[in-house]
This record gives sequence, structure tokens and C-alpha cells, in this order.
Amino acid sequence: MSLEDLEKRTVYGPDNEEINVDPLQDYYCAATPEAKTEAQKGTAPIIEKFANWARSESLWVLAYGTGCGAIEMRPLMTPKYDAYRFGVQWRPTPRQSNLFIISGYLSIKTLKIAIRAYEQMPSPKYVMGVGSCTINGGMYFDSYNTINRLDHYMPVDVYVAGCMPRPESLLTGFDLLKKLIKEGKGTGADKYAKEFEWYKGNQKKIIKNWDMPDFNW
Amino acid sequence: MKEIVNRIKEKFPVISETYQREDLTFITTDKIHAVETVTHLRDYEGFKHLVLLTAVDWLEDGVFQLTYLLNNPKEKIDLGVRVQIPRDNPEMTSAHHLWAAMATYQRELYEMFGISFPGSPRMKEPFILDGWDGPPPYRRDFDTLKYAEDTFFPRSGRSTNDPAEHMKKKMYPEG
Amino acid sequence: MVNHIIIKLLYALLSLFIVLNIGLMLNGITRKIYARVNKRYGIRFYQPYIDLVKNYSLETLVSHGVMFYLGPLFRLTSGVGMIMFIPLIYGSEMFSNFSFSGDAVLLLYFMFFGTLGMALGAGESGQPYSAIGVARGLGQVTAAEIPLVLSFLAVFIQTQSLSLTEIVGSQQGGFLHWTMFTNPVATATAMLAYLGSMMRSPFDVVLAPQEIPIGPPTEYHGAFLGVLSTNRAIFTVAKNILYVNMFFGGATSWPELILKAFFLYMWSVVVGTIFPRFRVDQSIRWFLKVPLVLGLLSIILLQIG
Amino acid sequence: MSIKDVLMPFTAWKNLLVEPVTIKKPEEVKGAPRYRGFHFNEVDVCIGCGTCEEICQNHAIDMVPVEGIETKDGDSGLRPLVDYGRCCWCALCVDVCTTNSLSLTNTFKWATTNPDDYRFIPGVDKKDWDGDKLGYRKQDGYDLYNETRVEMGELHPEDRDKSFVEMIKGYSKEQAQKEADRCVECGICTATCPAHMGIPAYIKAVREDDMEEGLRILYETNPLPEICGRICTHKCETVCSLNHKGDALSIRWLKRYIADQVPAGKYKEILGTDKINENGKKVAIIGAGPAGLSAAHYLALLGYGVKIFESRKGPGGMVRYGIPEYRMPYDQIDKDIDYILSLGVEVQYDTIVGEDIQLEKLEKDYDAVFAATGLHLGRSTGVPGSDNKRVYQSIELLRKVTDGEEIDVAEKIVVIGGGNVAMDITRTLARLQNIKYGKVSVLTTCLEAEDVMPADDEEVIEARDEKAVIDPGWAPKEIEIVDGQIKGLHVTKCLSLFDDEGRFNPQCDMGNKKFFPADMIVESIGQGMDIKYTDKIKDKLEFGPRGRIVVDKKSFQSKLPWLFVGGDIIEGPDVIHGIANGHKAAIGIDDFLKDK
Repeated sequence: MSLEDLEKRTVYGPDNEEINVDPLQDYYCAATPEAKTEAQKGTAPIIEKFANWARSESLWVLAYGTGCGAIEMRPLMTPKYDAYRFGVQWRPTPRQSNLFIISGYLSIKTLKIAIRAYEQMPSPKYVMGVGSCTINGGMYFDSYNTINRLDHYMPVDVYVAGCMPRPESLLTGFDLLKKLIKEGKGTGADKYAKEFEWYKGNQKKIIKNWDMPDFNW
Repeated sequence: MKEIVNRIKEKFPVISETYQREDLTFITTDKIHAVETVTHLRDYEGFKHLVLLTAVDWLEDGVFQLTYLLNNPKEKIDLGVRVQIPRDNPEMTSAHHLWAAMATYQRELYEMFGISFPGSPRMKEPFILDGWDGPPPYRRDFDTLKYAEDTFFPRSGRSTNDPAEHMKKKMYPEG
Repeated sequence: MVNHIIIKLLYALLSLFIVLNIGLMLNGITRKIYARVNKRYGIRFYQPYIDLVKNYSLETLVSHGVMFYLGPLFRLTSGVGMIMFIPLIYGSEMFSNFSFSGDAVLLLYFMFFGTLGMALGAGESGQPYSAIGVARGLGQVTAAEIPLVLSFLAVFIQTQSLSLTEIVGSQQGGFLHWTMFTNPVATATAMLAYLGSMMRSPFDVVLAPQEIPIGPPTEYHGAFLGVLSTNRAIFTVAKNILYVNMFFGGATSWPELILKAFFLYMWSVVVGTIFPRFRVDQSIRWFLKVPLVLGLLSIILLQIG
Repeated sequence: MSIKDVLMPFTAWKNLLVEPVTIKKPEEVKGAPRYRGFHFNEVDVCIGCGTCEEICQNHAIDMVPVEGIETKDGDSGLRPLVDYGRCCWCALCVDVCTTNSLSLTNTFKWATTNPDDYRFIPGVDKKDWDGDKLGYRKQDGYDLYNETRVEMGELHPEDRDKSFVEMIKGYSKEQAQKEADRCVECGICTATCPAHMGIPAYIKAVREDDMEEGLRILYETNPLPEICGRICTHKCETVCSLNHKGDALSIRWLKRYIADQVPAGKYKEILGTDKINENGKKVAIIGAGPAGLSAAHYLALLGYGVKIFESRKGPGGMVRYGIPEYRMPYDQIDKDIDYILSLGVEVQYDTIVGEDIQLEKLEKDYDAVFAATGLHLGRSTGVPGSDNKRVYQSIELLRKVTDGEEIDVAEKIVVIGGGNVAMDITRTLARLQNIKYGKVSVLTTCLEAEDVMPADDEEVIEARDEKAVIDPGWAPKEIEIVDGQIKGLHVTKCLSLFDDEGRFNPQCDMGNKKFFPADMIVESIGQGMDIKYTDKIKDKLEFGPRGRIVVDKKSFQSKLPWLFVGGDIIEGPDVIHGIANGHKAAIGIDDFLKDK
């Protein structure tokens, strides 16, 4: 897909009927995200609390193995670690996940995909940055096409140290995330909505060939 | 291997040869004859498989060295054909007609080293680098660290001290 | 009359609630068993409840068109509809719900209805993976449904009735009166077809979580997904109850119903846990071989016998 | 598909009742014994050499000052700060750590919301895993550099103990490069060296076989590399970070190697000193020792007209007259000094300032004066009998040897003193005895016990190799004299040297006595200075402890602006301090005269 595919255009049917195509309207929601207001949260704190508990105990993971880390994620699904018993499940589609695990470095090309995936996830959504690369560039700190720190492009809730962290470390990360969500601190999606312009600016600075809508889900 | 090289020598100018291993040899030829040599090797010497085409940036000598690594699946031997091209305004005869994969290698070299292969299909389309506007990143005079620091917001707050300088400053403040 | 209907409706809703819980528990316990066979502990048995709550608590917004919204609704309608018209407990006035003399046909219709609605909704999402999933799903379900309908037909012919209540009634008086024993060929056909409709291995290529993200519901999230998983709980149990009624003598009490449904469900688990996956073409070919022949045989046997 | 294929999978159902293989409590899982987890640094052992920072491929380590850890000789006061936003746990930092203080524990679980937490100073910022027993440490026998220094070729004791031929052979190219390869380029040595020589830089030049660059680096701070390369007290080597887990680098020998490789004729070309622009100002220097020569060198380079007034017949001062030839051959001294003199430095020999020429005249004739007269007076023990004519001062004997005068060597000699000069005289006398009598009978004793003897260990070992007896830890009490002939030395066991307040106050065990028979006794317990030439201006100067002239630490300027003082009479005594003083004084003089 390129930028031209997203432009409005008029096509003609067999009977010369005019069809206006607006891909942004047809395929995407181009509206910018909105942060949850305090009023929305405040209506029923107990319900919100219960919902937060459910969200924390049912982490559906979208794992983005960018190059490293995918191999540390798999053991968690195997009988040896069996993360399912902690309410962690893997989901193959961003639509159904609420935890995005960025394991390792993101190049400009993969960042593009990661941003799209993140924006497609239904909020409240959480991001876990795994490994040195997501924190400060790791061993790719001087690479010409690898980003140095993830939190400039999407809000990161939890970082896990390691290169790559072992599966046990990831479980530690899940535990911390669960705690945060239960305390109502898993507000990455709101942060993203509030500082949308800043995040978009950073993303666009890196991704020079920006050929996707500004916001899409 | 030696016979093959000798046979090549009869037909093409071979500047130098390196017998790396029993089954791996490199020969260096000149820019004009490189593709011809590769074609000959493919058609008459059984080097039917293109392993890779790669470049080395000899910044100090002002040349790019291209290596066409060919494999003879029957004899199980590899032959690398090296050719040096000038670094400024680098251009090489395209060999995309010999192997389909060659076009991809040439596209990569154009993107990473800025070596042009006139006539190579889709050469100027972005390959790995999407929307890249800097100089070709694999050239050795491209400072990746500086580029990364300017572009990718490294986390701030790092500073370091050289032990020798720090000690001199601390122990002999008067100089 | 109105009063009567309202009371019936309330009971139907109660049964719906019970069925939902049975479905979620079944789901949880099955996955637990599944995990144990895989030598791990597996999810907490109440995990499906949490997942359900969480899915409903997630933000839901997408604009893929009307049919996209209706897809899960159709799906839920099929599950709820089945429960509404199925006689749950034989001999119980209240838990017979809205069963009537031709209910068996309606139930069959509901069974396909959801799949079709889902196909339309998922198709509109524009997600290519959904489209692949839908194509695979429809292909496979259709192939599985031919033997299923044949086996049902055999039972209908045998009992000369389209009313589930009557069919159950004809099986009363000892387990030897069950269709399972009176018409084993039809039962066998139905049981094989059952595997095909449960979306478990070896027939789960529709959802294929690794090759194509998750099949038709790729784009469904939040409350949509909640609706879908609610239906999945209800529909599965409804289908089991239908089978129990058709082939295993129905049930005269809730425990009997749950037990029978559970063991019936286990059939798909026993097979699904251990078998690898069929490709779509393989599964269609398989359904059109063994079960189809068995289905035809059951009808021919009835004609002869 | 056979029936077996269909039924076989069902056997998996037996697992239903089997205990799962799952780890029950993954949070309790520990790493393998040698797992590479988070960093820990034993801060007290660490010397902040920064080698870990240097080797880190990811720039994950910063050297930062830590409160409570002071910068001192051999410890930069810096400690590594690790950034887990960069680290990849390759453990190269552990492998290269010169002190073995850095290790990786086997704790590896750490999740946080604030990425800045991942930047910490191991060992200083307390963490849960501090003190973990297990983890990754440098394995014995696995080193990124060689722990043992390249053996220096020496003459065997039997080959050397009869002559004054230089006993250290010097490195060959292969040896030098192998030795230079051991350097981790930490630079801990640079600050400790009084002259702040660019040690890692010139060692790098050796490694790269670039002698010209090496020489240029040497001459930046030290104009006497041949001398320093042989007899420097090499304080750099005592603080060398390799010293903590192996032999220190042979910094001194490598310096000598560079100087040895370059022929004297090429110095000017390499150092670019063919032509010097003179600025017309004149500086007088008293004493052609290391300090004076060093000052003369740098002043000459700055364009000053330099004249040195030397009391002896030859240049070099204590280097020539105090150090025996087997350690410091005269031709090598000349190589260094001739180069300095070739820069236009004049020397007037046999001139004692204060006697042959007055300081006042120098003040009048020159723009500035640098006095570096050194310590040339022997000190006496003052024990009864020490006024006998067969009791000598080591400094005088050494001078005589240099001047080629005959020494009446006795058959049995006792030397009192434990410093390097005592070793020099011991070994010189041993050689002379060997030449004269064919056997050695020199006994050296001193107050200090063996382990605190001020002499270098190798000097003591070599002296013993040459059959001299070293018996330290005895305090001289009386020289027994019968009919004017020395019979020997009475000593008592020395228990301690300093009292509780740190003052020099030896305590002896009077019951533990010994008698060393001797025909001749040499005292070598330190030297004093002779600064009589300053008598007339004494009032205008300020004197510190032990009669030393107070000077500005930076420029070595005394209270009289035109008079600069340096060398052994200010700091030391050793050659490298003298060189450093000379250099600093030259800069001080330049600052002083620039605006005049």
C-alpha cells in the first residue's frame, strides 16, 4: 500500500455510475483517540475496579517478536512455564489483545507495523518493553535504522531488563503489570491519547515514508 | 581449482588469485571483464549457482570491491570473482540477466553502498530502508553513531570520565 | 395466555443463564483437561468468566458497516434461539421452553443461521484473514452438515416425528430405547459430524491461530468478542442438548442433562486434544467419505428394516 | 493410515493423571550457577580503571565519581555505572576486569516502570542481589590479557658480578610488542607518574611499532627517556592495574625500548627541533642533573638562551655520579644529554656556584635562575667510631668510581643502609671485591625489616644473586675499633621505626645483639643538601621543614621571583620527580618571563 491508495478518488461502474471512494472513511477510523475523562471513570469506581481486576487477570498478549525475544516468549506457552495459569494468553490479532509485548529492537520498518498494531488494540491497552533495546537502544544503539527508546513512540507501562530476559523475567514483568492495572495505573492508552501530537511527531520524524493514516484502528 | 583458474586466465585478465581453501578460490579481474568472466563461469565451467554478490568498502584505497561468489554444485566448489570499482561515482555493469536473484543483490548494493547498476530492474525502489534520505549507510564514511544520536533520541543523562584525566584533575588541581 | 408466555419466557431466560454457566464451566474444565493431557496445569477453571468480563470491559469501536455489527448478533441469536426452542428437561413443563411440534427443524435452521451470520459479518470487516477463515469455515461446516442432516433425517423417519419432545419421549423406558441403540448407524454418523462442528482438532483449521490469526473473528474485539464467546458457551451446550435429545434419551433432570452434555462434549475433547489438524480439503474429503456413507446407510437400513 | 495411527494418539491421555512437568513456582527459579545476571562490583577492590568501559561494545558503562571514594594513587575514585538500556550481558567487562572486582550475579529478574532505574552503580547502589555467591566471574586461566610480564633478559650473576657491563639487556621487538599488548590503556599510571607521562599512548606506539610517535610522546613530558627507561623508580608500575592480578606492566622497560630504537642522530628530525626561534632571554641553571637538564630542554625549546653551571667534570648529576654503570651506562646518559645540549644549551663545568661564581652575579646576568643542586652530602649515622677514616659515605665512593679513582677495597665490608643507594654501593663494592680478591664479602644491614626496606625488591634480589649478604632489621650501635683499625659493627635488633605519633624514633631490643666483623664500613643512610650559595639571600627566602626552600607547587618559583628551585632539594629524591620539577619550572619561568 502506498500513500496514493489512501487518497479520495472517483471510479466509474459499468453503467457509468459514479462511485466516490474515500479509503480513509471506508477502511479506517481517522478520528484521533480520546482519553478517558475522569467523569467516565468516576461514575462507578467499584465497577471500574472490578473491570481492572478482570483486565489484569486476563492479559491477552500480542507478542511482536521483532528479531530477538520471540524465542523467550515461546517457552511461556510450553508445559514448562505454562503462563496460561496466570491468566496470560497469546492472541494472534491486535484486535483481541490488551497487552502488546515489544521484544527487542524495532527498526523503522517494524516500528511502522508496531504502531499500526498498537493503534488497533482496544483500550485500555498496555505495552511491555522487553530487553535493553527498547530501553535505550541496547546493542543496536548506533544502528542507522533502529530506534533507541520505545517510549518516544508509544507509552510503555513496564520494562523488563535483559538481553533477552529469560521467561521467568517476563513473568516478573507480568506480575508487575498486573499490580499496576489493579491499582488503576495502567493508563498508557490515555497517555497516548493525551499526548497524541507528540507521539505522532516522533513517529513521523523517524518514519519518513509515512504512508498510513494518522490514526487507525 | 588451479586448472579452472588457468583456463580463465587464458581468456580473461586475472589480476590476482587467492587459494583460500581446497574448495574456495578468489580471482580478481577488471571492471570490463567481470561480468563476462562470471557468464563464462556459469555457462562453461558449471558454476550454475549464485551464492551471493557483495561489496566491501575500501575507504582508504578509494575503491569498492565487489565479489560474485559462485558455486559449482556438481564439483562442490566455490569461486569468487572480485572486481574493484572506483569509489567516487561507482557504477558496475548489471548482471541481472544471469540469475534472477542478482537483481535483488544489486538493488541491495545500490541502497546500502550507492553502487549503481544501470539497467537492473527496480534498482531505485526502496528495498530495506523505507523512506531513507541519508547517504548509503554501509559506506564506511557514514557515521552511524552520529546519525543514530541525531535521529533516534537516545536517553539523556549519560556522562563519563576518563580515569587518567579525572585523576589528574582531582590529585593535582593546581596543574 | 399472556401470563403463561411470560412465565415461560422467564423460565427460558433462567435456563439460558444456567446453560451459559454450564457452557463457561465446560469451557474452563475442558481447557484444564486439555492442559493436563499436555502435562501442564492450564488455566484456572474460572478463567473463561474473567475473559468474558474483560472482553466486555474493553473499548469497542470499529466502523466496518452494519453487517459487521450484526454478525455477532446473528451468532448470539442462533445460540439463544436454540435454547429458547429446545426442550431441556423431559417431562418438565417449564423447562421445555418454547418447544413445539416442528421444533427439530427450527433448531437445525438455527444451527446454520449463526454460521451464516458470522460469515457475513466477518466478511464485511475487510480483513483478509477473516475472509480466508470464512471460506474455510463454510466449506467445512457444509461438508460436516450433510451427514449430520442425514443422521437427523434417519431419526425423524424412525420416530415419524419432527418434535423433539416426542423424539425424547420415544426413547424413554431404559437406555436400550435410546436412539444410540435403536439406530447405532445414525448415531455414529451424527457423532462424526459433531466433531466437525465443534471447531476442535482435527477440524480447527478454520480458526488456525498461527497461520491466519484467528479465522473469521479476527476483527472482532471488546464487546463483540464478548458476545461471540457468550454465544460459544451457550451454543455449544445447546448443540449438546440437541444431541442428547436426539440420540441419548434426553434428560429428566438438570444433573442428568449436565452429565450427559459433559460426556458428549468430552467426545470432541478426547479426539481434539490429541489429533493434529486436517487441512480444509482433507476434512471435506473425509466428511464426504466415511460419515456421508454412514448417513446414507442409516437411511437405507431404515427403509429396508 | 492404519488403525494404529488412529489409536496411538489416544495413549497421550495417560498424561491426564500424571503430575505436570510445569515449574510450580517460576518466580523462585534461579539461574544456573554461572548464569550471567545483573552486575555487582566490589567497590573496595575496584580501582576505577575504566577498562570495563573501554571494552564495552554497547557503550553501556560510564565511569562516574562516587561519594566516599577518594581519588588516590592507584585508584581513580571513579566507579562503573551500568546502563541496562545498553548492556547485552556479554560479560566482557567481567573478563577484562583487572582487579576481578566486577562480577555478574545469577539474579536476572527485574521489571520496572521507570527505565531510568536501569542505570545504577553496581556495588554502590544497593540491590537485592549484592553478595550473591553464584554468578559469572572471571575463570582462572582465562584472561583477555597475559598476566605474566615478558621476561627481561639479564646477564647471569656469574657473568655480571665481575664487571660494570649493563646487566639488563632490553627488549627485542617481539618481546616489547608482546609486553605492550598487555596494556589495558586505563591510564591509572599517568596521574601517579610525577611527570604525568602519556604512558598508555607511548605503549600503544610500541604495539603499533611506531617508534617516532613513541619518541614524540616521551619528549612531551620527559627529555631523558634513556635515563628514565633504566633507573626510574617507576611509581607507575606499582599502581598499574594489572598489578592486582598478575605482574605490573614493564612500563619502564618499554620506555627504554622506544628510546633505544631511535638512533641519536634522528632525534632532531623526529622531534622537529632542527630550528628553534630564540627569544633573546637568558636563564641560568645551577646543576646539570635531571632537573636542570629537563628545565634546560624545555626552556631551550621555548627559545631561551640557557646556561648550566655544573660543579663536576661531566653532566648528569646524581644519575652519572650516584648510579653505578652496570645500571646506567654512561653512553646512554650521554645520548640523552647530548641531544639536550645540541638544542643550544651551554654547560660550564667545574664551577661551583657560591664559590667560583656568586648567585648575585647570575641574578644580574640572567633573567631567571633555576637552582637544582640536588643532594650531594652524605649523612653519617653518628654512632661511636663513625669518624674513623675507614668509615666512608656511599655517595663519595660512588663518585670516585665514576671518576675512575682508585678505591681501597677491604676484604670485609659492612654497608649500613636499606635504600637503593645502599644497594648500589653494595653491588659496586661486591664487584670491586670480586675483581680484586676473586670473592665477595659485603654485608648490608639496615634499620628497616625485610618487607619495608625502601630499596626495590629486584635490587635486593639481584644483590643477593651477586653474593652480597643482606641482613636487614638491625640498628647500628657501635663501630668496634682496635688500634685505629675497624674490627666490625655492633648492632641490636630493631623492633619499630616510628613512635605512635608517626615520628622517626627507632625502638630496639637491647638483648638481641649481633656483631658484623668488617675492615671497612660504608654509610648509606640518605643524603643532605648543600645550599650554602643561598646564604646571602636567606632572609628573603622562606624555608619549610627539613630546611627545604618553600616554592610555589605549580611553577617552583621561590619567594624571590627570579629564583626557581627544583629537583631533589624540593621533591624526591628520584629522577622522575627531578624531570617533572624541571619541566614545571621551565613553564613557570616562561610564564614569569613572557611578559617581561
